[in-house]
Amino acid sequence: MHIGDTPEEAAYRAEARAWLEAHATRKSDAHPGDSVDHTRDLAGHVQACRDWQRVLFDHGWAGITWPAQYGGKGASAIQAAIFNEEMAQFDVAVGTFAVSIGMVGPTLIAHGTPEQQHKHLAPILKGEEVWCQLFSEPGSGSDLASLGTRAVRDGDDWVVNGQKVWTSLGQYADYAILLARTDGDQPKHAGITYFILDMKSPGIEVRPITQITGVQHFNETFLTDVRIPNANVVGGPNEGWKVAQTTLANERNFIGSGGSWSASDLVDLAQRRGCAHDPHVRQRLAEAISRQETLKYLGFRMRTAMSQRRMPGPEMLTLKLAFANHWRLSAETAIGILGADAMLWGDDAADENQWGQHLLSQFAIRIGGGTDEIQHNIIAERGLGLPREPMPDKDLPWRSLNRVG
Amino acid sequence: MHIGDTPEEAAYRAEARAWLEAHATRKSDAHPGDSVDHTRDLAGHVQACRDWQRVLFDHGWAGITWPAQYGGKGASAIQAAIFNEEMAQFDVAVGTFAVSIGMVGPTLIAHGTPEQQHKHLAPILKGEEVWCQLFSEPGSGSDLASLGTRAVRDGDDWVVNGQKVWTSLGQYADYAILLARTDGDQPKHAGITYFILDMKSPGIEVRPITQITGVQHFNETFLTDVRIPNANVVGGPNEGWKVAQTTLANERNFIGSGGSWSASDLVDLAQRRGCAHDPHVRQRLAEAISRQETLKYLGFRMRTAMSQRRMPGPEMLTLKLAFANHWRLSAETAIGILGADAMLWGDDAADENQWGQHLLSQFAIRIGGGTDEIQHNIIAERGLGLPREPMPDKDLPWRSLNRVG
Amino acid sequence: MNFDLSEEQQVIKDLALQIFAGQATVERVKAVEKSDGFDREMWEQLANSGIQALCVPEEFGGSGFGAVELALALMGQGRHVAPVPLWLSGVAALALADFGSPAQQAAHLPGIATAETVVAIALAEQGANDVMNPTVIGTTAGGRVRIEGFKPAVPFAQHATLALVPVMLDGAPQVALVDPHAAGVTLSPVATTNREPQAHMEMNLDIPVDSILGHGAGIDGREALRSLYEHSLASLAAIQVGVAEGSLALTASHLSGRTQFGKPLSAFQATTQRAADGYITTEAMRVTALNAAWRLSEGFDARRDVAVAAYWASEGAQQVVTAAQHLHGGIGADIDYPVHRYFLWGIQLASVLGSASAHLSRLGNLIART
Amino acid sequence: MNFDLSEEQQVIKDLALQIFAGQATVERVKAVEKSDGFDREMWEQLANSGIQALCVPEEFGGSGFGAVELALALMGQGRHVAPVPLWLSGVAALALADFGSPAQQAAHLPGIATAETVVAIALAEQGANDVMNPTVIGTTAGGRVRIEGFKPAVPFAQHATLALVPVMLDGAPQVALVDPHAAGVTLSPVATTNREPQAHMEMNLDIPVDSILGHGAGIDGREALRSLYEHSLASLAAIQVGVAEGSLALTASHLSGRTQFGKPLSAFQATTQRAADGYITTEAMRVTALNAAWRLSEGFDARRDVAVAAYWASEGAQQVVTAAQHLHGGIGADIDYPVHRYFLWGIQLASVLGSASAHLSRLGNLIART
Repeated sequence: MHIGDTPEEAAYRAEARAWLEAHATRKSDAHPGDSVDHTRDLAGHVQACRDWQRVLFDHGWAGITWPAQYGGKGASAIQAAIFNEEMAQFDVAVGTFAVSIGMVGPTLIAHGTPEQQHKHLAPILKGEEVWCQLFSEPGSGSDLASLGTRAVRDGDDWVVNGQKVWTSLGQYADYAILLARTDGDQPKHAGITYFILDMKSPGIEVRPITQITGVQHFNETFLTDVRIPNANVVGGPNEGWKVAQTTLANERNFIGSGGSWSASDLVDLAQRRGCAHDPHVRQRLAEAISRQETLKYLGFRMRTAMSQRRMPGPEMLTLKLAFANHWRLSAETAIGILGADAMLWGDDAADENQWGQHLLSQFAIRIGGGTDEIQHNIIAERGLGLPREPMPDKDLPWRSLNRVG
Repeated sequence: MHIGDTPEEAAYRAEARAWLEAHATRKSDAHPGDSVDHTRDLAGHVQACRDWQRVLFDHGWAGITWPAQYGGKGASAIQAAIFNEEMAQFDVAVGTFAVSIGMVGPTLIAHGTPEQQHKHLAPILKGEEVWCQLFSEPGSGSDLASLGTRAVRDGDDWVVNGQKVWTSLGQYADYAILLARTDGDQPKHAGITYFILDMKSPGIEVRPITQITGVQHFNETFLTDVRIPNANVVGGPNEGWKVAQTTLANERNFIGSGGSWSASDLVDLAQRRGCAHDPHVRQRLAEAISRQETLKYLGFRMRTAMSQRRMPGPEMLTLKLAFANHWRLSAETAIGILGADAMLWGDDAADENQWGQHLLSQFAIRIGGGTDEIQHNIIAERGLGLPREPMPDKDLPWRSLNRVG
Repeated sequence: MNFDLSEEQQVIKDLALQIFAGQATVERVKAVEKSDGFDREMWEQLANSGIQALCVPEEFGGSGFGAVELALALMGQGRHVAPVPLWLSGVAALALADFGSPAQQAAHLPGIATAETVVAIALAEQGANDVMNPTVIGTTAGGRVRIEGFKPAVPFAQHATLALVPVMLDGAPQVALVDPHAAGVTLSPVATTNREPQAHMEMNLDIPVDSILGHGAGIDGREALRSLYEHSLASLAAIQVGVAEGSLALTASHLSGRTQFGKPLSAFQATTQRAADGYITTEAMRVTALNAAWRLSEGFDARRDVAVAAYWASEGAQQVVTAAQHLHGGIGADIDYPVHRYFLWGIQLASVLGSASAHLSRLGNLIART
Repeated sequence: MNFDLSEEQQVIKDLALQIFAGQATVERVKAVEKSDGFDREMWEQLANSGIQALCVPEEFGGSGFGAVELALALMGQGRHVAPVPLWLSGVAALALADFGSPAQQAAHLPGIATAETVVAIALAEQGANDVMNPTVIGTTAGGRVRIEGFKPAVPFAQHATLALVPVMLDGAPQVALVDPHAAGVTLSPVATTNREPQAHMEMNLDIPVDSILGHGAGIDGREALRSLYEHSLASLAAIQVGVAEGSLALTASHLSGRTQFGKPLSAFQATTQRAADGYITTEAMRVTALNAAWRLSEGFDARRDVAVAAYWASEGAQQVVTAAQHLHGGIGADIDYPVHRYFLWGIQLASVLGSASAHLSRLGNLIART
């Protein structure tokens, strides 16, 4: 047990910091966050992310944990975390590659064909390919495996029809990972195939959804007779559920370790608002610090496991829930500190409306990668050894299920 | 809408208060509560309750809401509440008749035969009959209808065999209300009969349970070939479930409107301990006051409905849950105020250990009359109109159920 | 002791609910949000049924009702998140009726009753938000009062023809009646969380001394301000009851209608227990809000009652609308679906009301004093 | 950065857990509760495996481990609610090793290592419970120290042969080493919530000046007391992790085993979601307790880390054991069933630790200073 940088890790951190100082601007009051704000200029933000990813690649900081054979650095999860901790202090744009690097890459490395890996992994690291995820459907929700988008084999192609929703950045994506039903006579988990989809294919329509936050980060995606070459199947026909698990586990870990804002922002807010000495506010700040420290050590434990190439166990599932909880409570604390000013929105709101955005973002965090409730169920099962909740429909043919469109 | 005493109610309150002043001692530092403490001398407490009930009866204050034909005063739920509010300020013993007056009486009035009513109602009001409730079984819990104690018809009698648990004051009771299975081929709710049981009958063994509070308020009751005359069936053979609903609704209302201690006791504790000006303690006290005010007005609303002879609707179910919640949080606040002194127990504890007892009593309150979880389900169904939770075993013959215990 | 509504109260409640249910359709509310945030057509409909006139005394064309009846109407508004400045009219009517000079009553109450007068009340202060110690300064000089100061985020200020502004007049709190469009008042409309029209009010103007509420009528300015504040809190608490109710109704229908894992969502206790918690909280909000309104309407000391109601309205509503929003899953985030509006209203009203913690502190001070 | 236990740490953890699991059977614990509350047979078994010697330096017959290894052993104790004064021995060993004079080390550490010495630490104060400002007064006079004062509810005082008592010595905090059975010490055994043996300690005695911890060794008495306090909090936090774990394990087995409405209780999400919440809280307790112990063992400033761990240990454990007790339904109230013991331990240890609110306040002060 060693909770802190070893000498080697400290050296790596210093190296990362020095490189960042040379290639980016440290955050400051003048540069509080992403220089291109994704809530105001999403297209500009996406381009900025592509540019920065290229810089990372060119200087050997892309794909830190990916094996060298795929263009990565073959380093540990701890080294990646160190680099990300340092990078979080700089004004650079990164969010766009969450799906590409955080989910698609690990999935292709684990399940892709050599051709798929060759074609996509390097371009992803270079910032050339933005990916989106076509998993959720209007009727599926937490019950992802009930999805109904169909893919039918036709010669060397598959022909896809259906509707997806909650497609992050679908309007900017070059490629998508897609789950579709390829055998409706199997139980729902057994008839799904995992595809790589070129988003320039004919028959794809992407319609932005205006979210409660005012941003159009998500989209509905309509697929009409979209053709996908058979070579784009990942992991074999009807084997998609297993492949998707790799993607989803990476999504959860990504969300749980996410968030570039911290409890010290809250302390700062309270100080600026002159209420850091109010005993009730102080107590909320102390709670925020307590939660954040917990996230930090839960994160350390997860990265320890990943560095040992152990799969994060049930105790790791707590991280995402604890993170979502911290997010919600901290946003509520901020709203309380802002008082009547919390009524303001957009340009009129304090601190570029970051607190209002935080408050509203809680819902996406609490849903993405599996809802709070689903996470609780998994914890009950894997952490406490309770029997798995009986799911009456899990062995029935998908075709016979009573679904809602 | 009139939230407070009308002139008539104020007069009734004054009359009650004057009578109480003449017949009982007002609580004070010298007489903090029940003069015979049920946690120390349960037998003495039961006798004190019998004596006080007789005094109430002799002076026309027993059975305030019961119809006059049954020896009651035919008055409203509001008048009863006014009397109880006033009585709570006096050092008198009352708890023992909770089952007899609060649950058995209303059930016999609604479902009993004239003979049953004649035999029991007046003696109950006079303090001559202490009753206990033989409903729960070790294997039944929240699923009360799964009970397995059998009653078999034999001539003019029924012969009962089985085991009951959580029998309040079973060791002091003269009579019991008993639920037993009389037809195992019916679905579980349909084969139950509701009996009056003379606790002096041969074959009854009552074994006290030492509770976490250190008190032996509850018992296990073993029934071996106990004979009950058929005349003691309430509401007809196999009709017991419906009858029991009357008993249970009264139990819930009783618990929800119960509790003779108030948030002002907490304020008093904080003042005595010199921490009433600690802002964090102050905040907890204010929360306690807020919860208590809520209970007060929820109670007013319930009594308004009862005075109009309306059955308390779904909004009334909230009262018991809110009460249990208030009980728990207030006890935790007290423990926090006591600090290290909260470690002490029994005679060594502060304030005659009332705070420790409160803390531990929460569990009985949260179970009695239906667990928190069951109450939530009922609220979801009746208050929010959500469909009833599917219960796969509800139409199966009781005999075929996979039971435990 | 009677917690039931009177027949008259039941009629008012039903009538208001019926108008809001009919007028505040999702489509209408959405359209109003995109324009100026004030549904004047609905405002007309309400006026036709006498809703704005509820609390105006009969001699000025109203019905002479009080805080309870206003609260019942506002619960209906909250239930349908209807974008009209009803609580402002109602509270202003009560303030003028209770504290206004005869001239002020004659000048303003008839317009409130007909709904031609649209009212703003400038309660919020920057920073500590201590309503009873206004930061707007009034100085009397020669029959006129100089008003100087800033009020942030005044609801409906840009639409109002009358603003009630707490001022510290020569060192003592008073309420000034200000024309928000007079020279010397600068209104800067601001965007708000729930799209309610609000404007910052910068004031630097002279008003006649008889524009101070109750001028010449021998009233206690501090009491007038306290009453204005307490009626405002009780009214906002009533709207919150409706908001919580409405968000739960949408949630119940979502949980019943959506199937997951072969069962409706309502078959998963994780969802239903949470919704039931919301119901319990809403009932706590309801009984405490009604009690506060009743105490105010009877003229009793209602400080404790208002603080309790405001605490529940702030803390409780946030809990309920947050749970409702979460239980809607992804669809809650889509602004084409109405539940987000309840979330935004619940959060916004909690900010107008003041934090739960602040109300507990006030209550704690009241406890310590007794 | 490595959160994994070392091989040695894993061995210690497994060994301790094995002894507690074998010795602290429900029957044994029940029997000990009915006698004097101290399981001396288990104490012997632990000594045979060197558990009390863990933190004693090697030259005094121990293994020279630190706070992390002690915490791992204590988690095992909490897991089985074993009635032995292990944390007191462990913390005293660390205090003597870090701050004791050579003579004090030689006098006390070998006995701690063999478990013949039973230790009491008199942390609690009446009222505000500000450990760093002891109310017991020490006055130096001619090579002796007069100790006067009262310590409530000192754990295991009646069984102890050595008591560590925080004193305000001539105006500065110090730790005194006192024989709890010396003339001038009056022990009044008291009943406690979790049946742990405790006694009030009334002191009015002279001790030699070299019974002040670190006498002549040039230590800072305030730092010695702070270290004693922080190690105590970290140790109690570790026991709480075990208590929470144990209560959840019983709960999981109850939920899996008991059938209601034709299904095991675990098929009702209302129960499983609650239990899962307990698991999450327990993991928060675990990582913060381990971190606090690690920071202490490295000699780093651990004020913030200990406050965070103590907050979780107090607040979190109460939540977990309360949920566990409730989820057991009626059976939880029956003292023949073991779950109530976890509830009582959880509550009791939270009181020893100090309230969650107090730890947040300390943390708040640390934040304000940075």
